[in-house]
Amino acid sequence: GGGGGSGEGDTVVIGYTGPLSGGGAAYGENVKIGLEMVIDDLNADGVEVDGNPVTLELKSLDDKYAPSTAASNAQRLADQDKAPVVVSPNAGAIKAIQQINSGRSNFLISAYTSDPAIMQADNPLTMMIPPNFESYADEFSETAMEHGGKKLALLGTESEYGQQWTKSIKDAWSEAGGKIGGDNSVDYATVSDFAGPVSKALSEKPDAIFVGGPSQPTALIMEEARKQGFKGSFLVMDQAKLDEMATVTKIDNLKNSVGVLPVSEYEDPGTKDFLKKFAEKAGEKKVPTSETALNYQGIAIIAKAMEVAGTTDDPEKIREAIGEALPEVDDKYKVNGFPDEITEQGHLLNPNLEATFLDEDGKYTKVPIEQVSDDK
Amino acid sequence: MLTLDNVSTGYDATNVLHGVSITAQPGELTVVLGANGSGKTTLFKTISGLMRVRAGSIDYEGRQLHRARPNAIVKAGIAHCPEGRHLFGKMSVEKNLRLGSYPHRNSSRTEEIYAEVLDMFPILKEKAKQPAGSLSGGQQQMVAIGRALMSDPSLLILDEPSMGLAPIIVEQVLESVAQINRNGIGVLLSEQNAKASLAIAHKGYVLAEGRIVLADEASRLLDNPEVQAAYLGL
Amino acid sequence: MTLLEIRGLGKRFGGLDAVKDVSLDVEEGQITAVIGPNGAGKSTLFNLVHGFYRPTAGAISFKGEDITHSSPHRTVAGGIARTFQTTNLFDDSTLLENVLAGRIVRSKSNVFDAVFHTPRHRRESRINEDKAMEALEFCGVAEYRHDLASNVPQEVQKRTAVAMALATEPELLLLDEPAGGIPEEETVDFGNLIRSLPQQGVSVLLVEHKMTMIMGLADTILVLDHGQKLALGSPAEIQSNPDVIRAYLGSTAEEEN
Amino acid sequence: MRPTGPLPCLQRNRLIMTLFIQQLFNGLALGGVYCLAAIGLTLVFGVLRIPNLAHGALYMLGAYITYFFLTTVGVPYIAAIGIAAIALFVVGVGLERLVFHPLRNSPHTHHMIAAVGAMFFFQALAQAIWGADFRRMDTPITGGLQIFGAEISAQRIVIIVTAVIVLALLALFIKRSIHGQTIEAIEQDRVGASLVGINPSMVSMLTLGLSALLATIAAGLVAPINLLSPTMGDALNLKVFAIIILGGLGSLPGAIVGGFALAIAETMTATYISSAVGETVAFVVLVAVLAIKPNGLFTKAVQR
Amino acid sequence: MSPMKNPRIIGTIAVIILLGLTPLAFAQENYTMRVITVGMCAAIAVYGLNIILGFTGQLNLAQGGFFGIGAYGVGLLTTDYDWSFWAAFVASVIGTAVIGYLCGLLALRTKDEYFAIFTMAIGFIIFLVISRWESVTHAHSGVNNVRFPEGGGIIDFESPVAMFYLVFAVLLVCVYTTYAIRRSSVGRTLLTIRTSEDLADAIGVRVGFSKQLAFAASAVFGGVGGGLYATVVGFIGPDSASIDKTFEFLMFILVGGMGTVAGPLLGSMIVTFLFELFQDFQAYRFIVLGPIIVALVIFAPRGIVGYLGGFVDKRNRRRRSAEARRSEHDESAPSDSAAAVGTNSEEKK
Ligand SMILES: Nc1ncnc2c1ncn2[C@@H]1O[C@H](COP(=O)(O)OP(=O)(O)OP(=O)(O)O)[C@@H](O)[C@H]1O
Ligand SMILES: Nc1ncnc2c1ncn2[C@@H]1O[C@H](COP(=O)(O)OP(=O)(O)OP(=O)(O)O)[C@@H](O)[C@H]1O
Ligand SMILES: CC(C)C[C@H](N)C(=O)O
Ligand SMILES: [Mg+2]
Ligand SMILES: [Mg+2]
Repeated sequence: GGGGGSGEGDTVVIGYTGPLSGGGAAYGENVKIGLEMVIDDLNADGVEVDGNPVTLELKSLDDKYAPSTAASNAQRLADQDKAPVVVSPNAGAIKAIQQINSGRSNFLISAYTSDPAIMQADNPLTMMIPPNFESYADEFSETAMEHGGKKLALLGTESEYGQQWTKSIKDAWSEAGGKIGGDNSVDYATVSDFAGPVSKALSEKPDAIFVGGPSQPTALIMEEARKQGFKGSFLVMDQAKLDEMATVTKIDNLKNSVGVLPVSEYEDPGTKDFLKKFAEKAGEKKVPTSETALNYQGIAIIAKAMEVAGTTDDPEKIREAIGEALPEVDDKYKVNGFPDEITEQGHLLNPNLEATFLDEDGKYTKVPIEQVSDDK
Repeated sequence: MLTLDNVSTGYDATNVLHGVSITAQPGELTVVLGANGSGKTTLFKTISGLMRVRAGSIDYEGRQLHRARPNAIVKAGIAHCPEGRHLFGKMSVEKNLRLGSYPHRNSSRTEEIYAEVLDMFPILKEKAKQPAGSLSGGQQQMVAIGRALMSDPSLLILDEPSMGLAPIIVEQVLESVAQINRNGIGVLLSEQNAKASLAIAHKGYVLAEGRIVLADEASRLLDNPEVQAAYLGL
Repeated sequence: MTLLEIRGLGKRFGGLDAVKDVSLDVEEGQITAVIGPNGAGKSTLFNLVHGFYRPTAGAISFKGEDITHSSPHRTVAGGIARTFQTTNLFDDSTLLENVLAGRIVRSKSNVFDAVFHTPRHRRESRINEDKAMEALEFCGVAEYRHDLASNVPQEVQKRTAVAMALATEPELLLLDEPAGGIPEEETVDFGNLIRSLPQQGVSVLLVEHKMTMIMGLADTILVLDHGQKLALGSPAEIQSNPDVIRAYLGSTAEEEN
Repeated sequence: MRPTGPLPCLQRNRLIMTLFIQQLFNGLALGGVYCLAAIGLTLVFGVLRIPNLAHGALYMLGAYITYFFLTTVGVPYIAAIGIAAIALFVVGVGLERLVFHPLRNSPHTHHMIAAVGAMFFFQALAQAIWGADFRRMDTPITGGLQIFGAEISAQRIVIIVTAVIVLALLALFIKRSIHGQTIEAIEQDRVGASLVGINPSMVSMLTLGLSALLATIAAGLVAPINLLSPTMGDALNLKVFAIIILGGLGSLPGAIVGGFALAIAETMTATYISSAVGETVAFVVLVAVLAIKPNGLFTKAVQR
Repeated sequence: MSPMKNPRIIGTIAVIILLGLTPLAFAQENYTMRVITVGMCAAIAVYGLNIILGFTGQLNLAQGGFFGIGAYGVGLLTTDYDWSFWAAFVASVIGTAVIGYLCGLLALRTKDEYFAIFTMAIGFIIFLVISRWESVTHAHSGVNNVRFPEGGGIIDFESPVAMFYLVFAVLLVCVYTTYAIRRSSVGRTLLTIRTSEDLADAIGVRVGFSKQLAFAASAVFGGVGGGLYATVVGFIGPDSASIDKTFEFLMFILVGGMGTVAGPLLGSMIVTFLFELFQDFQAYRFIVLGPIIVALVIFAPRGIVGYLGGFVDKRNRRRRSAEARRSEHDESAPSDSAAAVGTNSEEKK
């Protein structure tokens, strides 16, 4: 950990490159809030590495969602700010950063994506935070089929991530004996009016629709589908959060949907406090999402791993220490399905993963999820 | 009356006009002579506001014009038919002409002048609906003169109006200019054909390298041996 | 020998016959003039010969070869150059660069020659510079060669336009009002320049409204009116032709004599 | 649960018909959105020939200011649009003064890049003020119509109707009124325009102001069917350029036809081929049309 | 004047030498090396834009698309098809040339604004194809682990310095080609088209054909830049073909100076570093950068090189035209009869 000690001890920079402007800015901001919160909390509690007090400092750069910019940023954070860890919240960017993070430059990627492709790169310095999205497909299909019927329409977003999701839902649905209409995926960010794509999806008279992209446009699509008379159930991709969607559309439009569990529904030891702090920081109106919560958790884990490894500037050692550090993390940092193991490839796993079903009464029912392996 | 007092102006760093002073009496026809590049066009552009006055002043009927924009100057009654025409190539001849009346667009005189212009250049009647850019060079020159007239000016600046016109039309144009002038409109003219222009003018100036070197009654200039040698080919 | 042969040439724009059934022979070593009222079709005729416009009727041949439908760059390569009615130069280039542009059509070297600086390229560059200077000197504007085209007086521009056309090594030069904008009294020198062209092996087809100049220069004059031939003959014949006087010359005709 | 057995032939035909009609109306509504967004741009690009790539950003800013007055201040919908339109008029005038006026004698390239700079600025500004989160704007225009079994919301009908009316009025204005002609005159010859007494600066200023104002009206009407975000203008930007080029620069009827044609082509290919093709089709149509008619469909009559 | 005395050439050479020496200072700074190397890849594409836009005056907005084709050609061939870098590079450059030529065939039927928007549409279609044709391009997943150039056991291109010099060498070729074109009749041909197509036509320039070649050449440069970019960054996504790339290139060329030899290089480097410099302001950097871009365009409309070169040219011209005039007047007997014409009013009186 370079960055010259300021009396108290060393300053360690936690690097972050994410979309802070452009279409993904809201998403990138959510991640950033989590990082700011955890660094404030950690500094307040005090981090001690190898007997020295360490101050953490967040340094954020904007990559506008462009992988090559993200890689430049990461390189800069590692080179100039000596950041041992760089957080990146999207699969494309992570893949680009994986080209440079082990070898000449060494730094740990704190990877916030549920795309298992990043684990298949066998990068020794990647820590993947969220659950593998492929885990959801089976239970989502089962639940939706139960509440709707056998015929599925696909209406996810056209991002890389959306495409991967669509693929995995497709497989799971057919395996469960369902029928699938054509793929109506559209790019949520460039569509001016969702009515057309929704009409098309509905023309196949589906019993269930797979949707998902950023929460707000996803909510709009569901609203449009309900308006056009759709009565079946929704499968909602993990990028969209049901509670966040409820801020732009009536909850009635969202009912009968299976999706990821809202942060507020978690029962981890630190969740309540986290919610309170979040409201203080971001305002009552803003809904905390897993972008914020999981990254909050993630950096807490890395900080503990630094303590365990006794180093702030050797990413390999820090990575190795994560497994050992997990059980030692203070309860207050356990907020969103805290993991109890890290796989060999670097994936944090929580044994009791749960999703949710929003029923006709507007109540969240938990749906246990069985996790799948990251290998293809 | 138009008065230029010690006007200097130019392009980039260099001045083209050096302290030019001239006057044009209302209703009179004033001609400016000078060799190629002596600054006639620059002088006219300065009067009509297309170029910034660097020193000196311009006064028209009691109004200071040397800071005014071209559109204000047209409104004040000075119309400029420029070298190079500057027509609206894709618009019809009629629209070009009618845009000429823009400063007084609601005036009842518009139709009257429009008819006069078509009288002066009958060919334009035939071409009224054609894009100005498709006209022959000479026809375009007629549109340019007509457009300037459409603003119902009290002073008309004509920069080489006969350029590119057939001899017979040159004659007609100079005749028309004289006619316009007889109708009470002041004219400031530069013309290749010095003899013919001096013949219809009241007063003349000779410009050389951006300075006025001679100023006199037109008839006296016609008799001036220096002028005869330089501009009248005698 | 007949250099350029125009037979029954016609061009319609919409409902208008800009040029109609025009025939003309341009003889080698001569200056042939085309005159006529504004809109008579003179510039259109030039545009047809040069390949800018496609004729709607008739045929054109140059040195016995049919060029009716040839495109401008072929025509220029074949030996016909032109200038435009409104002076047309590359304004933000120097005069030398302008005239060098006229050499393009005679240049054989390509990008590879330029990149590898081949002997051919070097030889050609030298020849081009020489020819361009020659043309500038011939037109009497060599001293301005390093000035920007937009900064020189009109007459120099007009002369440069001629130099640029000459740099393409034409056998026939089409001049559309080359002396437009030059005071009549000053056109004598310009006339001399044009008169010297045939001795250099360049025949001339000329449009001009300045009668003093035309009458002194032309060997043959074609008079157009409404796109059609009104008269064809020597200057003396034309000057006294009552039709021409009525349609075109007006009273100036008498004055001149 | 609905019956899942094979549908009787008749009923299937009706379903196919309904889908077609529904998508036709969806296409029309989308066309309305495109046209509305294109209106301001047609003035500035089609007539003044300034490729204002910041147009989408003005549209976005218009939406946010409408949202601000509607939600934060609490004025009624129509009034909020009105106030925002006036505010954007000022922004448009400022843009002309500060960016396009100094560039009046420069080639398009300069305008384009300067406009990109302005677009970056507006987006960053909006994000600084309103944050990156999506916002939703509510509209008092609710309900909808059922036409041959197709659902179409009242808001979308308002969009279609407004688009056609505003474009038609604008066409009339340009063709008939002397003010419209002054805009054309300036594009064709600035010097000539000032010599006939037009003040080119003033007209350019008003034109840009007007275009920003129209963009705001468009945004105020369209935003309720989608979301507000600092980048909401991006999606429309390129398409809108395609539309007015397709119709023929300066041709307002062309802009109407182009807008609706592209929108319907887009909806229909998305329905009957695939959504990826639907997204591309607008540009493919543009390329195909220009390859055949290099000056657009409705080249101005005078250009001949 | 001998090239060695021309301040513009001296300036250009100085910039190039300086650039060539940067690895000495920054070899250990991966970040700086990366930014410079990526910037040079962009500069190569910008040299292409310089040919079609700077020299020929046609606003080609498909350059980002061609860059993307080059990048994806190398990316896909070296990964999915396991070609060697060099084979893939050559193939994708040829591919870009063919696609560029065909696009030019269509695009050049249009003019001015139509051409600009037409090419923008082409660029956007290329982008859409890359980002949607999943089975071939992997769409948004991008292409991972693009191969390094094979050094044949002599050079190890995995070293950033070696990679730097590879790109640098290609860049040098571009600069020299630009210089050679500019000085030759080929450059003159393109410049005449830029100023006036009609006039160019009149002096026998094959306008259509020349534009066609210029367009294809510009696409090729785009492909070369893209191909190198792919191997430099190792991972490429659809953003490498986006319309934003085109506008970035435009910004580079405008800031550097259109139609100049050193402009594209200087512009690319300066703007790239300007953007990196302002990274610290994150989302708010464009509140400052936007106006800076506008100001650059307004106050240095001919770009940095154009701006500096303007002084040099003017001084040169003044000196040379004075010289020309002097020598002309010294020679008492100018060549030909008519040439003795005094164009100076003084002499005439
Ligand atoms: N745009 C310009 N930039 C620089 N110098 C110019 C410009 N226009 C004209 N000049 C110069 O200014 C001087 C005066 O030109 P001006 O056109 O006023 O002369 P003129 O008397 O009208 O000549 P002509 O009879 O050729 O029309 C000339 O030396 C000319 O070279
Ligand atoms: N592109 C065109 N479209 C329509 N009409 C045209 C076009 N070009 C020329 N004309 C018409 O054809 C006629 C002949 O024009 P042209 O330019 O050949 O005349 P000109 O003899 O050169 O006249 P001037 O002496 O005035 O230059 C004119 O009436 C003109 O309006
Ligand atoms: C929901 C997020 C984990 C998805 C993110 N946009 C990604 O690319 O991986
Ligand atoms: Mg003049
Ligand atoms: Mg003519």
